[in-house]
Amino acid sequence: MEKTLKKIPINRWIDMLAFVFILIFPLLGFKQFRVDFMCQVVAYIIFAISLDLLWGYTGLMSLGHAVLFGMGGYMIGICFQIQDGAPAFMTREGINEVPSFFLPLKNETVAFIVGLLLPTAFAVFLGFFIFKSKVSGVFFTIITLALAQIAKDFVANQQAYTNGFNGLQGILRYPVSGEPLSKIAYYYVVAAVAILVYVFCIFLTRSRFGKVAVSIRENESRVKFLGYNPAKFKIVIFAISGFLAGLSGLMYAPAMSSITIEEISVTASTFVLICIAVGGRGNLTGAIVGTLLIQWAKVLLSEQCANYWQLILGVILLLIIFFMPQGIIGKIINVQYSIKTRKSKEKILESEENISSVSLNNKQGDEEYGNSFTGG
Amino acid sequence: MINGEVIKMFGRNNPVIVSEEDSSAKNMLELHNIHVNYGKSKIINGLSMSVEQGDKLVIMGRNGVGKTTLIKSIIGLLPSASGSIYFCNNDVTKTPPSERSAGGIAYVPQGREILPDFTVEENLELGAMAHMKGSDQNITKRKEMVYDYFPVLKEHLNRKGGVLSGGQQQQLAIGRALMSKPSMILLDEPTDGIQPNVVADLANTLNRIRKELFVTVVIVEQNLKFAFRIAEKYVILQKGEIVSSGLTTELTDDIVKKYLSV
Amino acid sequence: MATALLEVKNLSVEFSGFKAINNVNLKIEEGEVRVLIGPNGAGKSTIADLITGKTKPTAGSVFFKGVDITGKSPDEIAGKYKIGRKFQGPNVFDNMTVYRNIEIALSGYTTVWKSLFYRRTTEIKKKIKALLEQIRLYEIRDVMATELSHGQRQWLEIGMVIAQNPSLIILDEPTAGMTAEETFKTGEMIKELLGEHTVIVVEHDMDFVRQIAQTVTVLHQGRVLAEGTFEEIEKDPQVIQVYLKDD
Amino acid sequence: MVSVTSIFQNIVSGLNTSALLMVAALGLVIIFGLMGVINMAHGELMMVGAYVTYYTTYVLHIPFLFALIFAFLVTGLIGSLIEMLIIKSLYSKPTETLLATFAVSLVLERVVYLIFGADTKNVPMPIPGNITIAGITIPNYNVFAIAFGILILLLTVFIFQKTSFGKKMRATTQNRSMAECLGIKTSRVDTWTFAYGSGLAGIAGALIAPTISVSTGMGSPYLTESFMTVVVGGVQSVIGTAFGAGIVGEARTIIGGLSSAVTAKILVFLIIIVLIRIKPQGLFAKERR
Repeated sequence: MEKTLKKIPINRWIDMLAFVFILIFPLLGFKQFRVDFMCQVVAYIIFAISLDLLWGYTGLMSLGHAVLFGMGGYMIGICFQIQDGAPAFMTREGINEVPSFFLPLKNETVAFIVGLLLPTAFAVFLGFFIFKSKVSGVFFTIITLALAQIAKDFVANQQAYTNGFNGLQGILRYPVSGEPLSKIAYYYVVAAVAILVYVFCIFLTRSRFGKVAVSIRENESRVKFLGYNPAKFKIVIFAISGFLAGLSGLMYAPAMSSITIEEISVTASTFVLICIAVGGRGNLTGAIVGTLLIQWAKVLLSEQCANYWQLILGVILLLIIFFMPQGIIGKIINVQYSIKTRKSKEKILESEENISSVSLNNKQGDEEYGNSFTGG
Repeated sequence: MINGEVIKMFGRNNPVIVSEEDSSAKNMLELHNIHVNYGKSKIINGLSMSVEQGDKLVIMGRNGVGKTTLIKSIIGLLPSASGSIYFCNNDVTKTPPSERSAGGIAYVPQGREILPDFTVEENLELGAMAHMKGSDQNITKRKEMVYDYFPVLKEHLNRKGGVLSGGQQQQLAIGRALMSKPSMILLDEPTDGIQPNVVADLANTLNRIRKELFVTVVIVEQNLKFAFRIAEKYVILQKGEIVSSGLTTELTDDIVKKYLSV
Repeated sequence: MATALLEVKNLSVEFSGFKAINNVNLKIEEGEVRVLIGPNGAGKSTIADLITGKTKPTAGSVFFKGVDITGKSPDEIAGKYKIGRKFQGPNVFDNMTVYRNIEIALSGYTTVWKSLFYRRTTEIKKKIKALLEQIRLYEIRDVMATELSHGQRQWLEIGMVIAQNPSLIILDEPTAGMTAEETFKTGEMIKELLGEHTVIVVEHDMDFVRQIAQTVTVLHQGRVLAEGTFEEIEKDPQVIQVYLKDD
Repeated sequence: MVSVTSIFQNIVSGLNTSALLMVAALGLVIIFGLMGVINMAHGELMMVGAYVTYYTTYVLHIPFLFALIFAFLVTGLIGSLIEMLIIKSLYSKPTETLLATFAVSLVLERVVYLIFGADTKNVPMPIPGNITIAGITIPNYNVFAIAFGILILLLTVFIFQKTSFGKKMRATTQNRSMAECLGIKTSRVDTWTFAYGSGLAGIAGALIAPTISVSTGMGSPYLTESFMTVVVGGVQSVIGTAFGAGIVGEARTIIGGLSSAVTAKILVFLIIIVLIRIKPQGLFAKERR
């Protein structure tokens, strides 16, 4: 195995750097609210990785991914709301007893598991309908767009069950033996989960399964003629992506100690798209670095010029699309690729020269060349 | 029309009295060492050719040698990777098809590409629409001119293009090309999928058009008999290069056997 | 007489009124090299589409090793029945390296489950290396497919079809857009294939057909016009007439 | 038991929703259906139309009808700029077009915010009062909106079928290379088509403005609505979109009347998912060979 250090792609080094930065961040003496925000950003990294699997690797652009994220968040949110009987927003609506279908959520682990399985099941349901039909990719994007809009309206409308516009507050950081985890402890829990998800996705994307996903993105019709059923692969990828999105919601809500409809809307879904587009899609690193850059830019910019930051974000996105379509990390990977293959590309040019040179001289001798062959 | 002396039938901006004999042999179309690729495959590699005003040229060769690609590069649908194309002495290498059409090149593609949802009349008007500065009256005169060559079109003016037979679509496509009063007309395999009897009077009509409208004709065709009745000069392509050219009268049987037959 | 490897029985397909394939019968024996020729629009590629399941026929049926595979999905025909297809314009995975294009085409790991637990064993590596050498792309195996020359992309796709180790290979105009030299090399490559696989080649280039053909089937307007050795076809008046179109 | 009149009441008010939805979707079917461009800024163009109407009617006191035309011209101009500067170089890249138009929506929203400020604006109701026929009361404005919607539909069909621009536009969308060979400058046709689609979005925004409180964030729900209508109606057909608007609008109002607007939206969403499986090209699309 000549897996020398030089062979490791450059972006994996950047991943390690990013995770080291995340791990030492609380020790760098930043104010607590900065550390709290970084905790949310790390949860968002898991969310961005889940969408990169779907969009970056498999080419399925979802504009409603935040709905799956929200399913995770709301499950754990409801869990902590119903710990001691019907919460205020229910009693106000005249529901004094916790509805039966919410009862199982009272138990933290059950809520966590439901927060993972619900988005996965929903992804399989949606995937079954869309991927099995002969419909082009753009319809998937439109359906998920509609999904995000309707989910937001639905949750906002169910005042009695989801506390509507003001969302669910008081989400604790997974109390173990009675006491919720300290902020710093929870920070490292989220960081650990993020690293685990990252390692899992490295395995997934390097496996043949991941390569099939990439080939589906590159040329889905061709893949069928190699014996693969792309619909099955896409449903499984969408399910995994849904699972991880649910997980990121389950990590995010306690870090934020609340979850509102803003976090599951079209804006939230498209915001994570921008993070991946700026970072670069289809290599995981882009999702990590993109989320770190854009989330922090959003916070720092909106502190300085609250009204302008969205304008600046729009302009940045336009610049990236026109001048760096494959994103920051994509650009770096391309540079490494062209260095690495410079040698073998010379071989192509050489082989091309000798091909054309050969065909040059054989052009003069076209006659004898032709006959000598048919005789054989 | 006095034999040998053609007065432009309808006033193009400068009425020109031209007699066939002394038509200056200036080259209407010149291709200098053009290379045309389709994706990564090099279809036309280093082809040079020139077509004079009033020429009747047929481009021949087996399937897949690059005939259609060559025509498409002349009208501008396919960019030439290198080399240059001159039409009436101005460089059109980089100009889009719409400008070349305005310059006087008309194109009848393989398969005719009639717009199915448009009626016969609308298809014809489309041919002139981008060339009309004048009033409607001018369009009707042109349509009359086309009906004179293709009377069958007049009977089906309001039928949708999509429901016409192959032969009728062919006549509509040529009529549509004439609506822009071109000085050069490119036809890509006009006899493809047309019954033999229609092919015969297509040849006569094309000859009439050439004589009366003084249009230079460049035609891609594999039907030898049809080609001989239309063209005076020929060019044979193989693997994207010209392997033989000259007057159609000089086209010997073994050239046909070598480059055209199965 | 053993059942033919592939048998097409009165196959037809109609696209909104136009009969692209009109009652075609074909019989291909194991190990044979059959070349389909015919002028443009004769239906050569449509036949390939019908066999590989890309298009569904309106009448007739396709039998492979005696089993009726008419109308089955492309991935089942390719995966279960092992029919490999090379498309006209090279149809490869652009932003994947040459090595990965071949590896993804390897047969036997096409279900989700198997693809998760596939290991690139040394035995597989040897197989891929041999294949890459056969298609003369071993030195540039880590270059992206987009950067290859046209001829090399055609060879890459031929390599991908071989990697599927199919029992029947369908090559759709493998020499389209190639220089004379590349065409000759492709002919050599395909002749190397002939031993282990049955090959159907859809082709225009007559020199190339002469180079590889055993039996030739001539199609014209969706019908089989003639069938026989290349010499017979060359002299057949009907074929010459169709090709010179002086009907 | 729900009385008959209240059912009719629902149907009639459904007409109003359908009319507004149709004008919004018409702009989208031209840009997305015919040009194949996924325009994420469609909602924001409607928002701009609404603000232009607010400015012209409330501030400049220009009559509402002229305000509508003005909204059409302003959003049409913005549309042509977007097309020329951004869309034109991204035609072969659907993902980049979607992201670029999303960026445009962010920019448009913020620019209008910076000009008009954060507070919501109210466009004075141009045609107050209502009339009652056989027990059903219809606001006069709704009658105007429905009539104007139908006028816009007929105008669009007329332009497409009869005018030379319309023919060039249809030729370009049906066979771009042939249109180019006939001398039609397809890149200029694209700019005009995109501008016309954007202008329609502006008019839709203007029509909706008096009925709601105009805010910079009002755009995005209409983006989804318009896409749903176009998908139901048929991606390639203008008439199909009109029917699509009718169905989605009526379904929303009637079911909304019975239970809640959200359940109506969910039902329409489920219809679309099933529809995609059976008839991907929409209910009314012409069978395109």
